[in-house]
Amino acid sequence: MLGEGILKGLAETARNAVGSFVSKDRLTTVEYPEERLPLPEASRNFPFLVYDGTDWEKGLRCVACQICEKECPPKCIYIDKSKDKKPDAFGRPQIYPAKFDIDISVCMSCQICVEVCPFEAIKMDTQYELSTDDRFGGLLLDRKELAKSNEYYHQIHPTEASEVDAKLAAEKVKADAKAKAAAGAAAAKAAAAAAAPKPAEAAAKPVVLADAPAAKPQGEGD
Amino acid sequence: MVSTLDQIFVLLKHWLVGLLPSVLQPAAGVLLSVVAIVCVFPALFALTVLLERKGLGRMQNRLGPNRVGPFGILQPIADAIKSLTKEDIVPLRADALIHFLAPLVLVVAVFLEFAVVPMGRNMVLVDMDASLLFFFSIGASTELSVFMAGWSSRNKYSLMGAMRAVAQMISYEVPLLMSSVAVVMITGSLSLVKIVEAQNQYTYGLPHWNIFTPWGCAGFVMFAIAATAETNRSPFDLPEGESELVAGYFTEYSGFKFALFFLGEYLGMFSISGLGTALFLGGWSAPFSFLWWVPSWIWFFGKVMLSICVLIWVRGTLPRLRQDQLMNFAWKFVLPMTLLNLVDVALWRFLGEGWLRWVVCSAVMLVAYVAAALTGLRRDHIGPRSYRYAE
Amino acid sequence: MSGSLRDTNLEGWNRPPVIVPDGEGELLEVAMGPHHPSTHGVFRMDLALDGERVVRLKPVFGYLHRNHEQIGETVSYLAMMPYTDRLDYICSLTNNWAYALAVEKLVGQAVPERAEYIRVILAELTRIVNHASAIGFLIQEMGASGTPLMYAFREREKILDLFESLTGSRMMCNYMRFGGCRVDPSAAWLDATRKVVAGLPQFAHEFENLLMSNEIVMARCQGVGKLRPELAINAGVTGPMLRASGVNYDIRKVDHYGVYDRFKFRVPLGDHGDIYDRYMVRVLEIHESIGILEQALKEIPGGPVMDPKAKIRGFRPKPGEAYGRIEGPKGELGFYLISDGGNSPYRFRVRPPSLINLTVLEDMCLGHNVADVVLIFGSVDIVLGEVDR
Amino acid sequence: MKSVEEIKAAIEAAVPGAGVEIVPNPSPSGQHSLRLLPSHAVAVAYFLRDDEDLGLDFLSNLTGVDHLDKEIAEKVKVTRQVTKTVDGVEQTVDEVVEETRKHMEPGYLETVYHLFSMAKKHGPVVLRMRTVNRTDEVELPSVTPVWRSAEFQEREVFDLYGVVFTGHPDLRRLLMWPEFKDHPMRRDYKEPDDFEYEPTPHDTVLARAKDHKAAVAGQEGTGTGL
Repeated sequence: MLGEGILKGLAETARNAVGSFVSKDRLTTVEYPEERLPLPEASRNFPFLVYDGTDWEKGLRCVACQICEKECPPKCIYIDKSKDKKPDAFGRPQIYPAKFDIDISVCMSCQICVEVCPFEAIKMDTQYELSTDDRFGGLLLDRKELAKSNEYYHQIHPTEASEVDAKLAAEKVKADAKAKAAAGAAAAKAAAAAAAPKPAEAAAKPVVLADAPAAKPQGEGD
Repeated sequence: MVSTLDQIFVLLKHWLVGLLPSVLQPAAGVLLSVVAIVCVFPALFALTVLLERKGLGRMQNRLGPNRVGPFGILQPIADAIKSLTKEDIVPLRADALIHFLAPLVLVVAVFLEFAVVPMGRNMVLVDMDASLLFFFSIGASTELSVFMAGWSSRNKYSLMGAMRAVAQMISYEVPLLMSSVAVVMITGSLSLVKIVEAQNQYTYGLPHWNIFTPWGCAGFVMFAIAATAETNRSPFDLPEGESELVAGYFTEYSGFKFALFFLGEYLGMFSISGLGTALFLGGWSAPFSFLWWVPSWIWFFGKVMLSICVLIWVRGTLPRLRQDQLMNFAWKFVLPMTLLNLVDVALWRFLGEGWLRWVVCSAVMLVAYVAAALTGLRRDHIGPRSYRYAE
Repeated sequence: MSGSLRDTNLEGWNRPPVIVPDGEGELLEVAMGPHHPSTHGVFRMDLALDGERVVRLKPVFGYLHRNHEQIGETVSYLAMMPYTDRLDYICSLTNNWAYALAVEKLVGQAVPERAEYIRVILAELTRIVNHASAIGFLIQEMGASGTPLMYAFREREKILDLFESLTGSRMMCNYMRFGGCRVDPSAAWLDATRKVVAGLPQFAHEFENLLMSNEIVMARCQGVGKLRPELAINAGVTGPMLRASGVNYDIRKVDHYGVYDRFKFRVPLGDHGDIYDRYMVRVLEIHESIGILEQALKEIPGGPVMDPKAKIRGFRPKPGEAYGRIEGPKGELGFYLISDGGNSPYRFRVRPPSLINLTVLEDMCLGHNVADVVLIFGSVDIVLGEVDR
Repeated sequence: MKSVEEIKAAIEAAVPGAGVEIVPNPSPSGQHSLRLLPSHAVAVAYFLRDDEDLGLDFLSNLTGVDHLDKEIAEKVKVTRQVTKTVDGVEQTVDEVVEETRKHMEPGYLETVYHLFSMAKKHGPVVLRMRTVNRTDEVELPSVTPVWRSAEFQEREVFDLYGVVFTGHPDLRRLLMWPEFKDHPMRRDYKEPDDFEYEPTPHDTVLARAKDHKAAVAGQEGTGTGL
């Protein structure tokens, strides 16, 4: 019958108009600045660099292996390797990024950098209110702006962060055991040779071991 | 007290005019009414735009404008400021004079229509004998402005929009007129004041509105369809169909001129709702006799706003027709139905008082409607379909 | 219809007919787009009109061209995955899947069962999102001031919330990997999905109430923009548009990729090939997708989501080539990859359903009104990100 | 679904002199392809479309591939006459020497077609065609008269690779604008550096931007001088 479908449609809109006053389901507006949706834990926006401890410069996990720079699809990461080594949060001397810039005006939030990072050094942030009136400099974040503490990481992605911490701890235990074994072997060797081992050598050896995984994937990623 | 409240605007006007010397009194009286109309209806326009945006929002499960002022009630003011301060762009090759005149022609014509619409007891600017005729002749001149706008813009979309608008408005003017003629036949007068007064009677507390008769009901539906088309409202908003013609005939208008077009369109909606109210909904008369004490102008504006709400509701639901379907609908369905309605009115008068005329008149219209609808759909092979599936 | 239709007979029925305008008047040439309200982005149609009747229509592309395929040849295989999100930005997950499938074919990578189920779930959710918004946009173009679109988007929000809580992003999901999926959905996520899916039939019912029997929709859509099945096949039209013309070809059924052969679902077919059929086929496909989702959510097995042998870093396939395709919501989405053993593909090609479905746009539009052109174009359901690449 | 060899035999039976060649594909996908001679391609295409058994009515994907001129170094065994002193006697002896010879293998543009059958629901059959070189002899026959779906895809290949399809009804650029000169998907394509300059720490971008600015400034200088 002519008009029946039109009336049905009118009834539907009327139901929705009335429903919008009663049911939350039919009023989906979120009044943004006053009201915010809770972000799911997996939510991601732009990357940041994780540091351990309190001093961001010292605690950066990044060892400037440049894998993320190579894998980044839009090529928005710029890294300069340091010439020297500095002790990291655990006191092991590491190469560190002398420059680590991310141009978040280019970044497409894909988290490929997070996936390829072998050191759990780069993670995705959930900050989204980043607008700035400085078009050129404002969206180019340097390593100071990128560095966020591990506590912050725990705050935004608790499950993932604890997994990462457990993994790192396991790795550390392994590395320590290896270092200990190496040191023990060295000490035994030294004892056998009855020569006093130089303390610097003993310290340097485990570092080489710890560096090994850094060198390997880098070669692979080329 | 009740009658004072009812006549408050009339008394106010008389008191104000009485302050002036008697030579100036006639002119001042007219001027005062004009000022009232020019102030009240744009204010109503602002309110309606807000209502429309809010209402559409609610129908679409969102809030609508709510940022300017509490609940967004100052939104129209913000819109007005915006349109006033926007750059007025005239296309380089446009006919600048006509481009400038077009919105003015529209707004002036639409304001003139209000002169004859009775907005309450004794509240009509000019109570002329042929006020219905006046209304339609003035209303026809809005086509001119639409075509001026479309032609002078030198834009293909504007031109196509204007062509559509003119074709549509001319086509729907005929059924609009025909459905009004039915009322004239019953009342025997072209004066809107007389038409309203004829409906202001009650039997068992129920009013004698024209819509409560078979011919009046059918006539009102036809009138509503034609009026919607006449004011270019959805689902007949082809002239400005934004998905096809960008903005139709006012594509090249910006700033205040655009606002004037917008204003003209909404005022046209008010005036035609006012006319429909006067013709079919009893104008300013109360719906039940025991509500006689409510001021007449409240009833009038209430009914106008109610019909506006229905228009908004329809706009939020229906997609628009195509040009040829629109014309077919006008000439092949609405016009024959209005003509039949005239026969129906004649029958109504001829059969005299009694239940027989109710049955006969209703049956005539219903049968005609069903037959026309079914044959129309069958002719175009339109209808629900069933679908097959492959495993 | 006035004016005469004549076939130029360039290889028989294979070319659009030429319409000879009647009367003496000049043709009105209108460039519809690139900034026109209903061209879904920056698309242009050069129309020649006789009155309001279309006598010629030439689509003009390239306003969103960014040489996607060349980007694919310069970045690594993995780094291309987020770029595929941006092809058809409404259905990023199916794009992910098509690309992952092509690469998996190239290297012979197996995918764990659980990952296949997750892929099916996400792809069907994407299909619902796409079809609902496509219908919404279609009716919007018909002039319904956005009400159906808003209802579609209301439901889409719920699905996008699911995507966000699983993949981290609402639209640019970047979720599938070669040999599985990136993260394992938790039981809570699956429960949430079950809840959303349980609410979908009601939405579909409401949506149909609003539109399906509406006389204006029927009058506007039925008998407009007809596409003959022979032409549809010959012109490589795929997806709902092909099935609306009555051709039973659904790659989910033909290729049995993923685990689609484990689910019971039917393929709706139209008989007229007009706008209404295209619209209705989409509506019916929403129902079928809901059915698939219910089955997949019931049967989803445990296990890993990523093949442990799959490589993330330093992914270098052996020389060779592969063409992988899936039934995307818009049609056959294919990726053609040639590897020369290097870090990035030697040739990276996207087979865009949106672009190829537009081949027949002129054939469908000739002789109709401008208003119909907008509708026919809307019923093709394209996304410019994929057309122009 | 017939194997590639069977299809090759069928084509050769139907179109004499078609000269079909099987191009093996070492990837696990196992999608081997058939290389056609451009001169017989349209006839073969009609055969593939209309053949009862094959019924490849659906050309899904058509694309181009660019193969650059390659310098091929191959080791060739050469017999040479060498004068040698053997046992104090000077003799002329034939000696086999391995020698690397370098020669330029001319590059070519290749088109790849993926055919499926909607009626029989099988596929893909992959076809390939090559141009003679990359510069002047880049004509290939158009298959648009056979499969309409080639219409835009051939235009795209023409636009991005520069393959000229003879017999295409409307061969224009598809994605780039008509005045554009180069073919951007070719592997030796150099991006123009007339992009909007923005300060970024990416040195190569900066350097190119600077060069471009200098070049533009130089041109403008000469322009005003004239």
